[in-house]
Amino acid sequence: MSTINVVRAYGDTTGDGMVQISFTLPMPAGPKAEAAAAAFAAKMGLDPALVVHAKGIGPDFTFFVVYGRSSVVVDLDEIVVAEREYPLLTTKEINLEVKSRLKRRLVVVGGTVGTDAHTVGLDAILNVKGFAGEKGLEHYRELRVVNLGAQLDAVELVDRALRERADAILVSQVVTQRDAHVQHVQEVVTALRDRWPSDSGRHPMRPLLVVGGPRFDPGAAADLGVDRVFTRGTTPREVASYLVHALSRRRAA
Amino acid sequence: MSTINVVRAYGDTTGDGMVQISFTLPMPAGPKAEAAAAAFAAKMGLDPALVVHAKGIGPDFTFFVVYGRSSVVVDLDEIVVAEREYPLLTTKEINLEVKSRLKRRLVVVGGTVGTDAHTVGLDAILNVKGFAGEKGLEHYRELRVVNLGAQLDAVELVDRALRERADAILVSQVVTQRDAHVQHVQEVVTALRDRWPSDSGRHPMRPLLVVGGPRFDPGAAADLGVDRVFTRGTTPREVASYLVHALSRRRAA
Amino acid sequence: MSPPTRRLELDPRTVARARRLAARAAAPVIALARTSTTTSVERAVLRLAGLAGADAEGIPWVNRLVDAVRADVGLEHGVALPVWHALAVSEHDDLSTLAQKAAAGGVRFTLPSGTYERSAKTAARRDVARGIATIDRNRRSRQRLLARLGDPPKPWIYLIVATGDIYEDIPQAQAAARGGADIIAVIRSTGQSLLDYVPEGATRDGFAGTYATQENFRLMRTALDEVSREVGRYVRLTNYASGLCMPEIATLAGLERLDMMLNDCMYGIIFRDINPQRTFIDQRFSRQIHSRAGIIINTGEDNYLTTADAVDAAHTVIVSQLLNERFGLEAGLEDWQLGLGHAFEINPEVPEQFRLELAHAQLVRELFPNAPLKYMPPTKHMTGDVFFGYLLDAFFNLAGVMTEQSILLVGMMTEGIVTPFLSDRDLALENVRYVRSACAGLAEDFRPAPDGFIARRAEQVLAEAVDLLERICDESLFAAIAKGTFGVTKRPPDTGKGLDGVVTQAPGYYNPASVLLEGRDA
Amino acid sequence: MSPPTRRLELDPRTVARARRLAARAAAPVIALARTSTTTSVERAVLRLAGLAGADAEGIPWVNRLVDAVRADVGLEHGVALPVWHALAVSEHDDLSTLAQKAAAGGVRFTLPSGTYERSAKTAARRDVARGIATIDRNRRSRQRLLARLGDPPKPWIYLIVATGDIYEDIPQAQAAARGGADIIAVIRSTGQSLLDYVPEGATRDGFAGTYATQENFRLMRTALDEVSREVGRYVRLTNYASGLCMPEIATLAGLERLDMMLNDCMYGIIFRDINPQRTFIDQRFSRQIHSRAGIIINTGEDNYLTTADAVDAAHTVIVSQLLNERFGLEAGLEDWQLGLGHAFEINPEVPEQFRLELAHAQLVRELFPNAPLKYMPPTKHMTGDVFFGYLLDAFFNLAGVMTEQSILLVGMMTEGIVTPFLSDRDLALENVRYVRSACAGLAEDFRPAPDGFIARRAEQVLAEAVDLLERICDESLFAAIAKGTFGVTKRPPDTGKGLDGVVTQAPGYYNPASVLLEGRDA
Ligand code: B12
Ligand code: B12
Ligand SMILES: Cc1ncc(COP(=O)(O)O)c(C=O)c1O
Ligand SMILES: Cc1ncc(COP(=O)(O)O)c(C=O)c1O
Repeated sequence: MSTINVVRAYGDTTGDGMVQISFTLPMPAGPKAEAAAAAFAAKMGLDPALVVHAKGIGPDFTFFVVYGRSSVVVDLDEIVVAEREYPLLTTKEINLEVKSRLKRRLVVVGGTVGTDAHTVGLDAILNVKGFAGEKGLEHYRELRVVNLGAQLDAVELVDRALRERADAILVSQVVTQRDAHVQHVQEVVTALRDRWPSDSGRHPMRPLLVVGGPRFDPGAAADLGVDRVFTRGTTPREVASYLVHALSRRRAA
Repeated sequence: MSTINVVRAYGDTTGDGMVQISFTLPMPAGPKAEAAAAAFAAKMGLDPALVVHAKGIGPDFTFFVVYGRSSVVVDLDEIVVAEREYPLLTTKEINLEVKSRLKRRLVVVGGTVGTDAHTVGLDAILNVKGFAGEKGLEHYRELRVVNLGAQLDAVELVDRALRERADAILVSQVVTQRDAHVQHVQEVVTALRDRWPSDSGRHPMRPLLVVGGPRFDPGAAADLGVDRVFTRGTTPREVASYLVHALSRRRAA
Repeated sequence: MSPPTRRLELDPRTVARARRLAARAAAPVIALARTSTTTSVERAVLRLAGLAGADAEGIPWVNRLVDAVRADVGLEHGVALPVWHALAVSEHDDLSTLAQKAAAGGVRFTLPSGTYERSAKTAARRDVARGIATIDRNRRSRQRLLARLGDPPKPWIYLIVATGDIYEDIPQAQAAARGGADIIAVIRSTGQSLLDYVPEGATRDGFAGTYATQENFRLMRTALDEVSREVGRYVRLTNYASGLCMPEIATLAGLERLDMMLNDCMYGIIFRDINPQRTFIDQRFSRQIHSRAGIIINTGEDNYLTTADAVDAAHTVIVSQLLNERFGLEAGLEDWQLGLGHAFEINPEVPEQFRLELAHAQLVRELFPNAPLKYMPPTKHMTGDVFFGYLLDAFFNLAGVMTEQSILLVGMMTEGIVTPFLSDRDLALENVRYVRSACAGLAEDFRPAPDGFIARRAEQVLAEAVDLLERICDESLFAAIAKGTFGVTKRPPDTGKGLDGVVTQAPGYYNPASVLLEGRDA
Repeated sequence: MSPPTRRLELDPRTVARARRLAARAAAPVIALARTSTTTSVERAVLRLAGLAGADAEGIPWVNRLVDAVRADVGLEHGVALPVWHALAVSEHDDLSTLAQKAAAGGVRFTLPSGTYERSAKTAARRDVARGIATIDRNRRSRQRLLARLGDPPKPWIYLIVATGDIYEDIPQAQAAARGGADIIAVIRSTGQSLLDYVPEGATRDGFAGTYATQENFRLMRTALDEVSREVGRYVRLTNYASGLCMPEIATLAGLERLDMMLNDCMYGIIFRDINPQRTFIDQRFSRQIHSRAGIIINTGEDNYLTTADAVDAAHTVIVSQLLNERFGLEAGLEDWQLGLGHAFEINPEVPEQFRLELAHAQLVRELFPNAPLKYMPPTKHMTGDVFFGYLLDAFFNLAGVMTEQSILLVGMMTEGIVTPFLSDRDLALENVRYVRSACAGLAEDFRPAPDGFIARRAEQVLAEAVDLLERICDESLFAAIAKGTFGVTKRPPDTGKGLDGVVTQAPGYYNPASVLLEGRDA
């Protein structure tokens, strides 16, 4: 294969494949633990695997730092990047698009579902204040934003969206321990399905379901059963541009 | 297999398999690079692989930190540890052993070969001052230590050992970049072979060849063609105990 | 410990003025709290009297009983009179059988009067006194253990465990203690503070934290007593009171000899959308318990800086600390129990960031010289760059040492990623151990120029705090909270969770616990 | 930059005394250096005259020619007279043809006298003057570039590249410069300092470092000029002179516009077992070149603390710095060219380690207020724990900022493991960038108590330095070195590599370079 399109890890020389790893094994420190750590690193593909640090944590655990050469080669031609599938529009363009296509203000209902009380991320997208120098969705003349805050019950969120005749539901999930974020999203998906049984031509149309949070897998929209996933560093304009794009595609369909 | 004897990495819950890795890829920062990093981590067996940090280093490189779950399981029954093959003796015992078996002082010639100028490690083993609270080999009444310092030519070292009728040659190698340590050890091995062609019953007997340094693979003695490898944290008493043990086994043979 | 060094020349008159203003702003709220009760306060009374356990659905008997009483006679007179009257007139000799019967709808509660009332009061007081006696006993054994095992020197190293599973928490807490932690805090499951009851038993199913239950408290305290003996110093245990069950959790903490409790007069309002009135009433009772139990409280001002900017909002931290101090003292806490919170949350890219942090930390230190300040590490600006995060935590530790903070909550390099790994905690301890040892006496060499950058910044923040307090006095604390003064989060007085649990005391309201805690029983 | 703040009340009389003693101890050594020459000094003369290149085996023509001359007439009179005489009387009009012929044994060298001698001198001086003119030109263009691109503020960030391959070094150096490095040092291959010749051409085969060759110098300086324009500040280039070819490498540095050179009066002796006399003679000539070239030297006291204990041997660093200063000034260097070295090498487990480092760093700062001190990071106590290593490097950076050091060699978290990765360097820059920005003015708040821990420690170290200098004056510097005074390594005056290259000047010894450098040509 052409060497242009494959990459290896780079320590200080092209192709040296050097990587650093650290991990804890549930066993007491000592030669046996170090050998186990070396074996662990070897199984991760490091050869040679240099156990450069081993520290006992209490009587039952040992922490390791290992450096080594990884044979892993990534073929860049095989990398599929979640390219932005929509054009990034300016505030002006976004307002214009909404006006011309929807002929009314686009309604967004947002909140953090379940026990998750983190609102900073959602507020960064919704509030006028915005994020990274960009104003939030509230700032767009043609967007009506209903920010319900945190700790929402999924069903209540969906019902509220129904009442507000929302075009999109924005859900934020920041706590991911034990896949809390996935479970909470599932609750919303189910609630949506109850209200809009797949085949129903019910009006208003089912709102778009957009989820976001720092630890979502950007490619997981389909698996989650949502329309779009946004992850760390998202800016309000990206979200607004996406909404315009997705909704107009829908009407087209 | 019995769960008692296998271990996984431990983050904060038994069996969660969490590990941290960091590496650099020779490509500009961006979504493509992050996807490549995720793929890299996946190939190292992380699933899920969370790219938590990506930082461009100049226009051509990106550094990544990835957390993820490794499926690697290490079977402790398969771990062979380089157990100490000799008993750890006290200063007294060592002196006694030498006296009773050799009936003369045991001669040790030590140095750092080739371009390597690091002497602290070797001095830690040889000099009276010693290491980690243990006095060095010079301190043993029944040992005669010739410390030749650093940057020795392999052939000169071996000839000197011959002249001193040395029982053991101690070689330190600290610089390992581009396997410098391995090459330097090879030079000594070759020089020894020239003086003592394998089958020759020549007297004095071929001295033991003992190498040490922080980055040697403890299990590599055979491959290197040396009698013993010592690595990070070695103490003088371990070395002295080994010498007594190995030499008496030899005479026995 | 010896009084902290003064490094700023704060104007004592300004400081006194700030305290007067805080007292004035707090007064109406205190009045409200004195004349109201809540479902959770009443449930706490029953817990003190020994009512424990839950029904098949896991709803505690205290909830069942209080609900039954409320249905029949309301809570305006408190739960004690109707309950102990029922015990007296009926045949069920103990609270739990009464509760079960009541839950099944088999009891009609009435308000006693005359001699019935007097004997109900006596009986209630007698039973509740047992609970308080347990709290007193625990306080004494803490003193004994501190004397025998030794009380670690300040700053105390405070570490969090948060696996969600008490049986994973325990080994991690013990490892942390062996590694040098002086205080272990068991973070609660994300949802708990919104539950209007306290779960029962040992739990393994929390999200990003472990449920606060009496049994989990007991298990962890026992485990820490064990490791305390091993490491030869008393390792303190912390949990979280804030939430809809503040009074009850405070009570359970006293009953199981916890040593510190997160307990803030406004945290639940701002970060959990709990009704302001409910929170202010509950915090008062729970602090009366803490006061009796000799528990140190930790307040939550640090959290404001995660939603507000740490430079712009620095003065809101000071204002809140003065209010927490006021509410705390009024509830009977002493200075040594006021673990006021603040944090190292300025964006590391701000020029002179570290000196700004020193200015803030030193200001708090000098405003509250006798309080065991709880200093929180960077969180908001911790990213996935764990190396830089580890460095930032070291500078936090350094600021803590240089400004003589009392409690250092050591930061985790994975703050921006996951709840801490076992190894993160060990690395964090290595970090703080180095800073404390290598810089042991550095505070001696830290002498901000009298009119320099640090001194001027501290003065400015104090001045802004005084201005804000004045505005609060004019418009009322409730109005200020409604306007989003704290943590840029707006919370009107009549919204939020738990308002339905608030009850105004009727004349003749009787609460044996308050009577005993306030020493009105003489 | 403005003169550093005084934080210690050092007794000026003690300081003056220390300098007097250093001068006395250095005097005999300087006398030796003035009256001796070495093969490398003579080769440097030929390089200045423009002789470059090497034969088939890669042995430079300068070596061939000097060896040939030595074989015929010895070096007591210097290489210039016989060589330019040969040029005059023979037909070969240039040095390299002469060298080739001589290497082939086709030339008999003789010492000219009378008019021959005078014309040989003139010719030699004329040719050598060209080389010196190049050095002067480079110095002027450095000035121009500094003026145009801008000279970064102190402390300068100093980073090392060490791949062994100049073509890997270049992109890494450029990345480092983009990341904020003000100075790039290309570490040499482990073996080079023991080679008695300077390799030729671009090289890719170094061990743990890249060969210092004229071509490598040129390639890297060109690459840095390019990136300097890009980043809008002049990025300095450093290499290593110490070793058997000190005078020649110093010369090449001048010819290729390097900006700094590692150049110590004793490093080669102690850490490379190079003969003491050889080293003292070579360092003098090489420093005369550096002086002329406007190159800043870096001395190597930091290395002592890797073989000796950083607390016990702190005073040996001071003594060595005073000697390096003395030798440097005598050779014509000015204060702004004396990048005296010291280091942060105290075991982090020593209580008050950081404050001890502050005491040492502050002492050096105040003893040499006008020298661009080179402060080295922790190395010996860096282990495989890269997280802790990253933290320790941050405290080194902090000490550098608090004590106003001039050149910070930023540490690498992998110091204990491998030569730096590209990412280590970037993380190191992130580390120092934070410390410089967040603590920008912190030095203003660092005021050691007049009679406190830091002040007392600094006084003690200075006192120990004075005592040691007295002993050295009594027994001679050579004797002190032989006893292992520096870096606990014993180096007798008549052992070590390169002694055979030392030659005592005969009356009539002529060295056109020295004549020009010392301005004796007028
Ligand atoms: C601020 C904060 C808090 C504040 C929250 C205040 C508030 N009102 O939001 C307080 C102090 C209250 C808090 C409490 C807790 N927290 Co918290 N907290 C954080 C912290 C420090 C910063 C999060 C943040 O504000 N980031 C800044 C925003 C702008 O970034 P963001 O959220 O990623 O959002 C961006 C993108 O993700 C995206 N995005 C996010 N949401 C959405 C939604 C949509 C629709 C779109 C399009 C985009 C989008 O756009 C945003 C802008 O780019 C993080 C640690 C960290 N450094 O990340 C921990 C953290 C998130 N908290 C954590 C935990 C566990 C808790 C607690 C549960 C701990 C406890 N038991 O006490 C509690 C309880 C919270 C609860 N019940 O949910 C953990 C979560 C661990 C995990 N991975 O599961 C973290 C990671 C800390 C840790 N390492 O333990 N926390
Ligand atoms: C001290 C030191 C120096 C000193 C050496 C002084 C001296 N006289 O020894 C000085 C400053 C001169 C130096 C110079 C260089 N150094 Co150096 N140096 C170190 C340093 C900081 C500490 C090494 C040390 O003393 N460790 C303490 C001893 C006690 O530990 P130890 O060597 O592991 O020895 C123990 C065991 O290994 C074992 N052992 C060791 N040898 C033997 C032998 C026997 C027979 C036995 C039984 C046991 C044994 O027992 C010892 C006690 O337990 C390391 C970084 C680090 N923190 O490790 C870099 C390091 C070793 N140096 C390094 C380099 C590259 C150099 C240079 C080449 C850089 C340059 N180009 O300028 C130069 C040139 C050196 C040369 N020509 O070889 C690299 C090597 C990288 C690599 N893996 O290849 C390191 C790792 C730094 C780095 N990350 O770049 N160095
Ligand atoms: C004062 C206070 N109370 C409670 C908590 C935790 O509350 P919850 O358990 O609702 O997350 C915190 C968390 O930081 C706090 O600061
Ligand atoms: C003054 C000085 N010269 C030279 C060197 C490098 O020498 P070598 O290239 O022989 O390793 C150092 C290394 O630290 C040094 O400090």
